[in-house]
Amino acid sequence: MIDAGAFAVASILAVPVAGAALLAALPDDRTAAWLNVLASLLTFAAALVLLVARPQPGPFLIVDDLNVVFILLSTFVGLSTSVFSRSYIGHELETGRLTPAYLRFYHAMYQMLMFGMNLALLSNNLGLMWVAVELATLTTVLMVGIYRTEAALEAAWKYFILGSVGIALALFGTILVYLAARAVVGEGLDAMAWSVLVQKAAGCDPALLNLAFLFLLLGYGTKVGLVPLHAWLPDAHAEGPTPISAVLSGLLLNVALFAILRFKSVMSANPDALAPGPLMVSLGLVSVVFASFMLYRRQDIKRLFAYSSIEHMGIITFAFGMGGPLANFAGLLHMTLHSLTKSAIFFCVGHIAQAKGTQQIQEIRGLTVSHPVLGWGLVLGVVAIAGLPPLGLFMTEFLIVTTTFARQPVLAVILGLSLLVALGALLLRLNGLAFGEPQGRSEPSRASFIPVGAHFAIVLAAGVWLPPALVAWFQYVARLLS
Amino acid sequence: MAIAVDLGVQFLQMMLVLALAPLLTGYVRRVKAHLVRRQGPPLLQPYRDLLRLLRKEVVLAESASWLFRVAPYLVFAATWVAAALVPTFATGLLFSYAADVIAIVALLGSARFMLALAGLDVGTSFGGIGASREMMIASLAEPAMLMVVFTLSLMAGSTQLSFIAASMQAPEVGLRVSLALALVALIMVAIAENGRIPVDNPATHLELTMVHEAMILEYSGRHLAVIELASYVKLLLYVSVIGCVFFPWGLAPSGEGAIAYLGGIAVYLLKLAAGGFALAVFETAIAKMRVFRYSDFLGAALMLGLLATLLLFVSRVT
Amino acid sequence: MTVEVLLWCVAALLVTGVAAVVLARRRSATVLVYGATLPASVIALAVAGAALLAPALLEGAPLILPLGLPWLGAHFRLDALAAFFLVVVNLGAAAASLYGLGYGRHEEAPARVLPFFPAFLAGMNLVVLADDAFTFLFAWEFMSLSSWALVMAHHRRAGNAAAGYIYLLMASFGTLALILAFGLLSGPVGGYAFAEIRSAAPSAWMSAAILALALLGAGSKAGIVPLHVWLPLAHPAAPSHVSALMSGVMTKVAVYGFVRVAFDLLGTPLWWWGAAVALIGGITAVMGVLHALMEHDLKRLLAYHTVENIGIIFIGLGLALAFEANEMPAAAALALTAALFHVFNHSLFKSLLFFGAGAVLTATGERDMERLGGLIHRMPKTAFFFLVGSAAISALPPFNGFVSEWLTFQAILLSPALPQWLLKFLVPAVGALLALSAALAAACFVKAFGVTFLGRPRSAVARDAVETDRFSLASMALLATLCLLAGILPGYFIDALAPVTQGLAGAHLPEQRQLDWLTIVPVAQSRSSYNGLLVFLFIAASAGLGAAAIHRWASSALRRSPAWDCGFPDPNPATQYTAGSFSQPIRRVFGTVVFRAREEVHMPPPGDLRPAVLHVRLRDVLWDAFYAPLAGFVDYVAGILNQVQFLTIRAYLTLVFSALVLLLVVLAAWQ
Amino acid sequence: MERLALDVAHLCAGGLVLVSFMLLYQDRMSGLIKTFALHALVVSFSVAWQAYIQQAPHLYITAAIALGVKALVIPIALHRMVVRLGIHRSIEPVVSIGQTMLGGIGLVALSVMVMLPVTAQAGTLAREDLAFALSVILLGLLMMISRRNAVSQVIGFMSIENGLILAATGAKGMPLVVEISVAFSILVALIVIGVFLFRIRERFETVDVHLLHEHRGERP
Repeated sequence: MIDAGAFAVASILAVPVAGAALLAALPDDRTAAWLNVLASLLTFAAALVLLVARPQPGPFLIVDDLNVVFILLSTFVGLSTSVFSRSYIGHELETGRLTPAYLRFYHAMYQMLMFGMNLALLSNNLGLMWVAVELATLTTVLMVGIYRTEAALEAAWKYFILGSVGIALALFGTILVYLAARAVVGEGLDAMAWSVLVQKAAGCDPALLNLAFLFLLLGYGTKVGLVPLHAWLPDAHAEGPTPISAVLSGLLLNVALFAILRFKSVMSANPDALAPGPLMVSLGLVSVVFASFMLYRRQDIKRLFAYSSIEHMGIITFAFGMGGPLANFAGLLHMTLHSLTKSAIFFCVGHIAQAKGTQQIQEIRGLTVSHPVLGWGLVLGVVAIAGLPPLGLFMTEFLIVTTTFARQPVLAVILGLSLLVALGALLLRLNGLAFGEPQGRSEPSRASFIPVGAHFAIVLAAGVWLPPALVAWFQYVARLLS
Repeated sequence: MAIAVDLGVQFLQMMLVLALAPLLTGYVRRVKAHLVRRQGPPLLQPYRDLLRLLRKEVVLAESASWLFRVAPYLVFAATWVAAALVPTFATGLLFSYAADVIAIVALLGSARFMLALAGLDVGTSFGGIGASREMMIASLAEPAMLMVVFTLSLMAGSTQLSFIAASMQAPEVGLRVSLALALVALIMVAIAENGRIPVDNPATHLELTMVHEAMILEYSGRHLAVIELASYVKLLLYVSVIGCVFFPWGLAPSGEGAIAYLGGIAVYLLKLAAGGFALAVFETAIAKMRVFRYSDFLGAALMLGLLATLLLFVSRVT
Repeated sequence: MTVEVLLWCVAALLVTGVAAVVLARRRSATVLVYGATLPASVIALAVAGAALLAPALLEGAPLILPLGLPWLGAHFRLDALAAFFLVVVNLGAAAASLYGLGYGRHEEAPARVLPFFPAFLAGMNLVVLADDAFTFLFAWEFMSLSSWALVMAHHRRAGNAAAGYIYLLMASFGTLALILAFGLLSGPVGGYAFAEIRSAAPSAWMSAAILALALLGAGSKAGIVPLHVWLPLAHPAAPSHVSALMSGVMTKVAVYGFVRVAFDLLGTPLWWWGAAVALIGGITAVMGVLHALMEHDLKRLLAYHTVENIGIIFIGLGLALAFEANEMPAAAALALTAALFHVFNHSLFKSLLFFGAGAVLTATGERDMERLGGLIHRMPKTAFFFLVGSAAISALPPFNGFVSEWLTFQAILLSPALPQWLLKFLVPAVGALLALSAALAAACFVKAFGVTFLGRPRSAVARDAVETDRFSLASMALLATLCLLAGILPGYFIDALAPVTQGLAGAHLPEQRQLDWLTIVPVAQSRSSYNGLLVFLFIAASAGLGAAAIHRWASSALRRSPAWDCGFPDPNPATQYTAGSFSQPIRRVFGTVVFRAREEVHMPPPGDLRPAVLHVRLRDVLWDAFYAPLAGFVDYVAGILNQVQFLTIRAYLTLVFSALVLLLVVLAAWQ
Repeated sequence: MERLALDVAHLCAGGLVLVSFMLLYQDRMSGLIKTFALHALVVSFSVAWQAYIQQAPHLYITAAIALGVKALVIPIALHRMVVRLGIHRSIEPVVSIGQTMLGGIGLVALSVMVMLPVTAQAGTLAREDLAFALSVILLGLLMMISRRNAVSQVIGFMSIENGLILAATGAKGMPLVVEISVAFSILVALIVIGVFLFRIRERFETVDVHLLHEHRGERP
């Protein structure tokens, strides 16, 4: 009788790898798509097990309250995205944008990406996490470039270079953390284990910690897409296959932010280290302001929502930077709901782009007339992402702004106004996309609406009613972080 | 029993107003004629006109609607009710509590509203001119009137004409700058509202200059009679308002017996004569102004009224 | 108990909305949906009305549902204020549903209206019922969102999409302001329940900031100048019964929001708030009616009149604040009663007028008055009801609009008792503005009714119009009757407001019900009194008697003939006065300043057969002053920042590098 | 002995910074590549030395990788490519070499300043070595942004990596060093392959990254 939790963790990591190997070998794309779904399903099921049974934290892997949320989230979104990618990829084959060979590669990479992210979330070891994030980055780089168009290659290259620099910075930060910890913890693996670090942080050398935080913030912040480290993000979203855009926005950004959170908790455990709050707040605010203005001149629909992802990452970073139980709670919830919403939006956008045969916003009109379900799905998504009720993001933005305004009125006003600016841009585009006379070519899309529906259902439910268990859990985590 | 008496007095006043209105107009016309050395129509001419019109058949435009036929009676009724509420020879009459001076202004507004609609109903250009100009005049005259009302009621602490009149009789009121301003403003409003020179010429039928006449251009027979009567009553109303507020002497308090009432009526007649004479003199002395000078004229009235209200506080503290 | 019933009604509405999504394609959907919303709103109306009349039904303790913010829950509470506004909301809702039963059949896109109509109703009910900040704002924004969807219902018509855009943007701006206001009210720990907020006592400058934010937030929804720009765009764009709801009811919900914050949550006000609010109200009233006068689109004209009436309401509220700040509860109660009564009245006649406009729209497909006319012959009933509404909104006795404005005047006349000199001088000036707007409103509705319904038809569609359906007529008849009743029996309505003012201002007007002859006496008999019933009976009697007597004893002969028109009648309907020519004198008087109105006449030379043309150009000064620069600024910044999208990788690396170096320098400096 | 060990390690670190400056100083492609080989050589030596004094044999692997891949294979490959493309002359600096060097000196000063407050308890040789490693990293970044040419950017990046390895091996007893260095080398290899890729696809005559930007999305 082996420990269920350990088994679950093992399978969360093993299933994607095995799936990747299989998919790399499997020639037939239809079964490959199904297998992809199956693998993701198994991973999700294994993740569900973690709710009831958790293994003991080891030197390399750990399951604690913080990362269980993210593991569940990423496996779930991974599942729904794989379902979406089934109906998406079929169309890509027909139009010949992808050849079967590339498709095989795509599916294998998809599972590798899942593996990388799960590993990063599960890892208890700074170095391991770093390796995992790098792995995830490399796989996404390869998938962004998969269409081999000049624009796609250019986006991939940009992503690759900037990402690598970010990784380098993160690595240096990691080394510094180790050095800081070594003095108190002693040499060896423990000095890189989160679980140990958080307890021993108080004794670490603050100067080293500060420096380390700085590098980690910039390094992983590049992955999060915080301004001014964001440059790769819009193009990577726009040029890659839409399922990857969904995973990028929905998960990879979260994973990077998760790394920063881990380290923030270490920082705040040390009294005389510099407070991580102000740095995160300023970076987050800059991102929000910048992204909300950038939304106006967008011509490519996927790039539009990529910038909105930057904006929301900024909001989340801002919230965690503000700290305090309410703001942290809001940040966690916002993170979760944003991944669900944004990936759902990308599902819709993917089908729309296929049905209209273009990603140019000007060439898409009157979707609610020509494709009612897709059109209204997009409307719902924009409404959700703009933080309007009854969808969940309203609650989080309400909490963030109100709690901030009582403490830092100026920041809250800046935040609120830039949220308004962003809303203006999104609605402006939505007017053109969803309403008015339909124009341009439009073929009926054989879309699978289950993933979109599921995501929006959750977001809607969260806006109205949150299950008490989840709330208690989030509140507990929020207290951990502050 | 007392109720019956009060009712009787009230009824008497209403009838008195109705009966005197044409006479006042006739009197003004006659005085004007005399002032320009003309014989002028006999004093009772307005009555004759009314009777003649009443006997004639109505010639109704084809495009006229039911509103066109109902309007005259409503205009007349609103004006008459307003007039009945103004203390003429006695204060504190039975129904004087039914409406204060603001309501009286508003009742005149209702009458004007209906009349303007009637002017538009047939769908002729002249009706339109009349209605549009009338409403433009009113849109300035009514606020001016209300400013005057403010002055008076702030002073008297009441918007009931009876109480205003009563408090005006009180010795401590005395002469006030704001009262003077209010009087001037009220007179200007009265001139504008009754379509007298210099704002409008009741005698003109030169199409492009007429306002009131243009609105009722399509009326004939009994409808015209009723409307004419309403305008007579309106003139009388304004004179009586000025009389009872600014020259509040000789008003019989309620419940004083017949003698007092008779005295009140006598004084009231005198006031009417004085007011009518002053109006006639003023009208002969002044020339009619261009249509688009109206706004300056009435704007001045409005400003005077506002000034009166504001000066009130100044003179209070001094 | 009562709250539960109301919430069940809301739930029923929401379910209807969801069901409508499924049903929308069916033919019978219209009847089903409006048939469901009608009883729901009638029940809610009955419950709220009962609670208002029998304060025993009001509940002190809030009802808490495990929704919304998890640790807080959704608080719902029914106090007198909420009950009153629920009456307003559900009365309008019931009327609109009744109207919709008929009007909805002509709807070209029912699938875009039916799901959102019940949701809109539910949202408005929830705003009024909410008893904590989150639920309030949630419902508030939900209301905006659902109404936005209704505005977008006819998205293909030119300009509607833009209208919806500006509307939702302004609405979200308002919500943001309110969120900030509640952020101040509830503090960093997040005491969002209204009970906690009441117990907290914010400092003077803080409460001033809160009031300003609340004025921005609620005002932008209610449409006070200069936040009104969206209103005349959005309200007409929606289907007419929705326009009626947005103009007649939703703006009142906004007023509720302001009253709730300013009078209930915020504690004792400062006197200058009253001055500010009243002045804003006065300006709003005049600007609104002037805009309306320049308008030729019937529904936009009505929308601008909403702005005017909101101004009148805010005048009353401002006075109430001023009186309350000076511990004059009785006067405050009077001003508040005036404002709230006007809220009620305006919801009645504005809905009535929009219904009329809707009937005209369905009959002719025209909103432009210049192409209407003579409809009184084709649609006599609609015309009559519209006339009643026009008279009521122009504050003419014996209708209800006059009573509330009369009460406002009475409140203004109490101003000398105020100690502050600014108020002494300001309030009468505001009174002048109020009088001006009332007079202009009369002019405006002479134009609206006269040009639309009177005269001769100016287009074929107007000539062949037919009377509208019976549901619409029934609902208009209902509202018209209420307008008259509230006008001639105001005492009962004022008494019903007593618990509200008692709760907010700590005093209420003397009991009016048992005064003889049903006179209303706000302060004292010697001060002022008005008796709508007597005035009405007088007018009816004297008009009736006069007419009867004349027909009896004088001639009753009548002959039809062509119009005389000073001897040269012209059969061409184009020779009539148009809306533009009607408002020309007023445009000459006010327009040159307010609208920078420019008129130019192109007169062809003699012998040239081309017609002479008159061009009138009006400019919305407020838009030029506030909104155009703002949009320009955003566009400019977007343009500047957009260059970052087109840098080389090396430049991006430079960004990263400089960020790193900057942070390192900061760190070095910090240590 | 202990003393000497530290001094040698310290010397290596200092030498690496020096070589980084030499990299900045190069104005010819071939020279640049040769200097980079030297850079890698120094790193591998210092890693080996660390392996020796820390008695950490696994570090020898890292040293070997550094020596094999970065000191030999990659430079040779790059050199051949450069020659074939005939760009071994151009270095295409953005700002003049002199200014770049000045900036580099500023960066070194900055990294020393940042490291000053670090207390000695963090480790015997941590402070100075970290200062040097940080300066190497910053210099590498500076190189990446001050050169237009893809090859020199790649070299800049690889010098960053060397700095990291220096730091990692300097941190005594750090686990996973080998794995990390391997992973990183893969990254570098991929970058180089990428550079090759662009050439093999013959879409660009030179491997100037600048040309890629013709295809950026949303060109106005």
